[in-house]
Amino acid sequence: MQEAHPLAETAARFIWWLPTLPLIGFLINGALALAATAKPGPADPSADHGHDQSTGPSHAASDSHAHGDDAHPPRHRFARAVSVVGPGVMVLAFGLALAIFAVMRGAEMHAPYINTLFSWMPVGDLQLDAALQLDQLSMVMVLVITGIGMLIHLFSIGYMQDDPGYARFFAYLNLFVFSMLLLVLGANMVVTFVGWEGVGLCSYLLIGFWFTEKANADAGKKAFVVNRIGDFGFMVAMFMLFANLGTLNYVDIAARAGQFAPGGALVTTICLFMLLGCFGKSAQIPLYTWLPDAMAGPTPVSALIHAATMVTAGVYLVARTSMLFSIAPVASLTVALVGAVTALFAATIGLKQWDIKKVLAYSTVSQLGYMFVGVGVGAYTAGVFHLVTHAFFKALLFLGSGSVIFAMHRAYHAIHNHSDDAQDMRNMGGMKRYMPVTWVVMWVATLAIAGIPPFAGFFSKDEILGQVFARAHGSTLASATYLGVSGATVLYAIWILALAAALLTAIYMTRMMLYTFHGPNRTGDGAQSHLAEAPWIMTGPLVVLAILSAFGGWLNLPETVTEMIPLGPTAVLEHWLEPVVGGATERIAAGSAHTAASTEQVLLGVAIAIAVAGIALAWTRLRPSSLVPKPLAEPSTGFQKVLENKWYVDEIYDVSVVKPVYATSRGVLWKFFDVGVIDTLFANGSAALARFLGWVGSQVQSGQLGTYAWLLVIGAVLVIRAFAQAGG
Amino acid sequence: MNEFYPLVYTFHFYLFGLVALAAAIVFVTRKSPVAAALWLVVVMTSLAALYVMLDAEFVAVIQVLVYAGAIMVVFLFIVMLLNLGTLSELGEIRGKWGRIAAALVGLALVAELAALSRAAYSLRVTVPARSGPEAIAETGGVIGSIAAPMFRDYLLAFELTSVLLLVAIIGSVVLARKRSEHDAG
Amino acid sequence: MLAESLALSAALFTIGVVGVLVRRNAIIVFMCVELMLNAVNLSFVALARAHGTAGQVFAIFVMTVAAAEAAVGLAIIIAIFRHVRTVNLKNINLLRG
Amino acid sequence: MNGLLAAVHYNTWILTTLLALPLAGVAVLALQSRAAAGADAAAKMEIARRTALALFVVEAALSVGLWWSLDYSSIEWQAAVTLPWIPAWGIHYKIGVDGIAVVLILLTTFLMPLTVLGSWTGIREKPFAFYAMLLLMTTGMLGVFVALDLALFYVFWELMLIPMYLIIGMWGGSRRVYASIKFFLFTMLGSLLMLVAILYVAFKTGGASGVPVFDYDLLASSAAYPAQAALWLFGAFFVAFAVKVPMWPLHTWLPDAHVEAPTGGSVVLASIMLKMGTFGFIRFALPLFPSAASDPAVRTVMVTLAVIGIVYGALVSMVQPDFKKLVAYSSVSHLGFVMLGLFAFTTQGMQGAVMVNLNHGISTGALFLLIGMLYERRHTRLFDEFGGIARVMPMYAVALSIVAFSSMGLPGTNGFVGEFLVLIGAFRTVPVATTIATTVVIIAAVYLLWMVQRVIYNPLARRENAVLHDLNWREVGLLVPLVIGIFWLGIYPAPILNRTHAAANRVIERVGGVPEVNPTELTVRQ
Repeated sequence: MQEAHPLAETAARFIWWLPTLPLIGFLINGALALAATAKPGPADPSADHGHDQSTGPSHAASDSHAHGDDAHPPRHRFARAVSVVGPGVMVLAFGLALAIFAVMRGAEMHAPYINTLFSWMPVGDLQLDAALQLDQLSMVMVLVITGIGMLIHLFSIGYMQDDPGYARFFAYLNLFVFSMLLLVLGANMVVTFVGWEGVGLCSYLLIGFWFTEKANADAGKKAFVVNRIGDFGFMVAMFMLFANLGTLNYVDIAARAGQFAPGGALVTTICLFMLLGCFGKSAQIPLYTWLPDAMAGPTPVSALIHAATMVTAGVYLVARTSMLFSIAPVASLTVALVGAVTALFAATIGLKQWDIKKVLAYSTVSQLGYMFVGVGVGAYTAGVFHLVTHAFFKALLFLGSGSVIFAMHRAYHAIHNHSDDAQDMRNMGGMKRYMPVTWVVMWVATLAIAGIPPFAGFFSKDEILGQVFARAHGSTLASATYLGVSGATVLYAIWILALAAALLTAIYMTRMMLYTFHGPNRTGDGAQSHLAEAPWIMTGPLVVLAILSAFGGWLNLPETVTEMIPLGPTAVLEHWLEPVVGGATERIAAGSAHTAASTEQVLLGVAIAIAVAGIALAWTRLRPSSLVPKPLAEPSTGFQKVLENKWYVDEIYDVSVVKPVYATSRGVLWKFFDVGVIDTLFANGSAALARFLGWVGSQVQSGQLGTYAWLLVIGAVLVIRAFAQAGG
Repeated sequence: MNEFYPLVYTFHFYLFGLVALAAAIVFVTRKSPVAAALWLVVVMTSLAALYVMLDAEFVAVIQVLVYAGAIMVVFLFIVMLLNLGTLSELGEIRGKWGRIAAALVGLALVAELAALSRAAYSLRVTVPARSGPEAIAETGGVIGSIAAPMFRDYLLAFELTSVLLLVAIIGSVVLARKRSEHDAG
Repeated sequence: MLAESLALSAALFTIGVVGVLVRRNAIIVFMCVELMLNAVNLSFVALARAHGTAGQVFAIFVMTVAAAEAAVGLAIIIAIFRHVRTVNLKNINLLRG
Repeated sequence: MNGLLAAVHYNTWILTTLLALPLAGVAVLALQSRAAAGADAAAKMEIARRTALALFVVEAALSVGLWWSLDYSSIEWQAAVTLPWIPAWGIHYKIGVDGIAVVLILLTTFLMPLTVLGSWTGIREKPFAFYAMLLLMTTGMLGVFVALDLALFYVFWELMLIPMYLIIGMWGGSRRVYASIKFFLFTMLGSLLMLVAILYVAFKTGGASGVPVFDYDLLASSAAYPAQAALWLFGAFFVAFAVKVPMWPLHTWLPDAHVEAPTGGSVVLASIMLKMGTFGFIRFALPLFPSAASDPAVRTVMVTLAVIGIVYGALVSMVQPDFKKLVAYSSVSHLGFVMLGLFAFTTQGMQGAVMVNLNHGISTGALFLLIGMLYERRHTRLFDEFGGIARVMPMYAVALSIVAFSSMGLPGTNGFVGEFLVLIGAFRTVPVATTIATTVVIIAAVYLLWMVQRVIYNPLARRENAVLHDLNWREVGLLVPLVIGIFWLGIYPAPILNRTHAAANRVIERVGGVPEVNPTELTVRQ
């Protein structure tokens, strides 16, 4: 029996309430959602008809059908209860998370706190428990999930208020939070996997929330399937770990990771399979295509799932299994390289998107790439830091865009315009006049993501860039060989890619702000007068997030900065995460000295310069006044067209993978092999043969006694012959 | 063949045997059913004589009574009844190839039967031949020697035979009954 | 005389068989079958000398069965003849299913 | 509970009672059918289905005690009974169960009442005969699970075949004759070969005594055939069981049989009857011929066929335009997992295989019931005819989604536990094949999500679909136990796993596998 964990008798023992609270919310809201669909009475078909109207396919083009067709569709029957339960459980969970956090800060904690609930799969030497694990890393994630989740739940009260699926929406959202908490709190890979797939499920359900539109259902399905490609990798990684280490508990994996030869093929293979999972969930090349499509879901979903939490699960997992990645340099370099390429690639697409949410989606893909660069080069703290700040400002950006879309839609709705796209920036412009709060907070987020000091994004992004540079100068990564190229070269390439991505980020974000909020309004004369700021329940969370985006950087101020300007304590997050990822970071850094202070200052300067340059470039070169509304826009040509069509990646996948698999399954396997070969040739063929033999036999049965006699006699002769032979 | 048979016995045995064989060949080649039936009667009678010579007097008597008498009379009766006495169609006997094939099959059969008979003959002499009045008296007389196994060892078969005969009687009556117009067909 | 008896039996039996094969008159075919039965009876009786009187018992059983068979068979022939007005087997194929 | 069961000598009579009760039910239905000869069709249906339901509920209630009354850690047969049947031929009425059998028995008794409820309104013609067939089949199926005498086993094996043949042939769809004969021929082909093999082993083991030996334990303990003979014998059993599994390429009877069978028939066929094949491997083919089963070449063939079945079934499933056919092909894929788990020869693989069996029984049974509900409303099963149904049938949509996610192995549902255990167990011994099999998690998502989408999502374009009624209480009531089962087995499968552990290990030890690998002994392979 181990000695009691310092957290054993504290509030941390209620940790299982964290996921349980949203689960309860899900059950209640789910029950309410189903109860609401129960028909008022069998003799009242009109009530049913009215219900249908509100989700009719006629207005399922986009977010817009959050708000009914008719003048004012009745609110959800249980709207009040749902509004209390849905966000209420999140408030409670956040409160509990804060309480546990407070306990943890006070406790001296070196080993994770494991809370075993029950034995899940006890099979021989595989003894899987349903167990939760609390350590500093999961605590950070829990705070982000419950905190931002709570804000987004509150925002949704306003955003989804007129939707007939109000209760269903909150049920799914609660279920998502439950899964996400399970993901980050799992004490073994399988519990994590439950959450991992659970968030995928919720993502699927929420993307396809307005399911009567085929495009939405398709997008949900695509998200789930692409995620499953990643899950395949995750599963194989688990199998390999179990086959070789005999355990799937993180604690035991960490203890036995020493059995692997550092840099060996086995651990590298395991890490690469795990990476496949991370790339799927976190939308990295080659599995990123689902995320832009996922914007079909309601905007709060995009903010919570497809920006702040779920898509960062891959980053979390790499940090969680840093004990493996840190001894597999090739895998780590793959993480970083794919992250850097994705960051740049997605940023180029972001440059030419017109749908405001699509811009943000590609931006998310790009920023996730950044995080992977961070965890890839062994700067796990930096990666997680960027994860946190990104959660702040990207959630803010999405909610802000949601606020804009909400306004646009209301305006269109007021004049019964159902043909124009409420998400297309060409239909916006000059929104700052109508939505000042949204405008301000969106700029805060834009500056944060672009990397302008002192906003949050600047510190986290700079941290990653600095670490890449430092690793190139001395680490196990730099001394490794990656596909015949020296690790240091690869790291420099990553650094340059990341810098280029930073430049593009500043450009496309400024472009988005310019087209949306500045210049003349292009919404149309009638709708223009109906544009208005969102209600306080929506702007409130925006403001909170704006504050976090502005000051989130204080979580982990770099030494270089605090030396120059005493802003506050240095590297809080790094110290906090030290017990979890410190060892792994050390192993990769291999004890090499920090970069010289002067170099760091130069790097800092470069980063700022690039961000400013990007904004300036966009500000001076782009002319929002020259834009025309979408219907009048000329089709783009050349390279712009390639970007606008996202490098045709979807089309390439479709032609190279989807169609061939489908055609082979249908044409070869089913129609040819199953129906043709097995059935026709073997099954029916043998039946036909039997029938033929039967026909031959029946010809003998002529009914002619003489024939029978002949056969009888010949048979008798033969039988006697056989007997004679046998007898003598 | 170690047994000794008097010449007169052997002579008669061969005589009746050859008669039976010849009559059988004649029987099978007759076109007229009436002639065939009469030649068959000759075969059967010859066989009855052989039975006597083979110490089966009772069987011989039955042979004459039942076979040559009753059964063949029934055959002739049917021929008369159906008025087939003069019927002699050209296609009534199979063609050349049919006959050749039948001959071949017959040859094969007779060869096999001969082989089997030889085999059976070699198994012989487990029980000494019991001929002569003494032997017969010993086993309870001509009838008794048959009656004993028939009513002891083969009682069940005997009883079943009686049932069979009953069924045959009923069956033949039913089959040969002239149907009324209504249930014809 | 056993060998001769068996040889004769075999010959008569074969004649009966060939008769069944070549003749098409139902009644003659029938008589051929009777001949075959008689041939078998001869074997029974001849072997009875060597193996005990059970063979004679069988011969009697055979006759009984032959009698029954003749009765039923001829009745069938009558029935068929009424139906198709012939006893030529070539024209009778009532067994055809 | 245990005390009560012991007090009534539960273990001594329960198995025989479970076998006899359905037979008695057949007699009851026969009498009722006579008594109700003059009644109209509706009244007949009412009498028949109520009787059947009552009988199956009693059967299920009786069987529940098996959960507690047995000693699952023992490797002895539980609740065993041995009586002479045809002693001259060495045939006995010998029955008994182990953990694996009990789990499948409970699955059977649990699903049969639901099957009756699922056929509640669908079977209007000859209701007495239909339910009598179900009862008869139940005896056959339970008999297969409990028989410990090969002759007895064969009798039960055939007993379950004929009612199913009649159910498809009499209450099936338009091509029912073709489907039923195909079903019959495929399964008959296999079982006749098995009969030959059974007779061979019986007489071979009986040896000089001249009395054949059909006793399972004697055969298993004395099984020593020449290597060549063992391969042939295993092959004969293999064909019989592989047809039932069904293993690729002997699977083509399944889609036809399913499409033509009535709902109740499909449920029983998929949920229970397909388990016979894999159960046969566990109970008979592996322990009786361990040398052949563990032959590397045989194993390679088995694992290859299993993996082909897994991938092939999923891919073909993906392109089906018919709801039922899709589910039928997905069964080929799922049962492939079972075979993979069995031939992994690890405890996780074996117990995972049992779990997949169970899960497939629940999930696919539920899917067929759901298909039946839709079919009764729309009289079609083509995906093109549906779409957007979630709007008018939200309860149905919820149920279909849950079942579909269970079928694709979403963690938290039963499907995951089985699939995961099979794969993690199989990876230890056949890593490459397992990796290929794992790709099916992707394909399964494709075909099941697409299925869900085409039925309940997408625009509600068809007028006929817009007026559909949501599930009624009977339908909800019959789905609820299945949904509970899905989550129970997904979240807390430990009770089942504990019960199948000893039985699984016995089979693995028999074939020379490695049931327990001590982690500390594992050396890292580089």
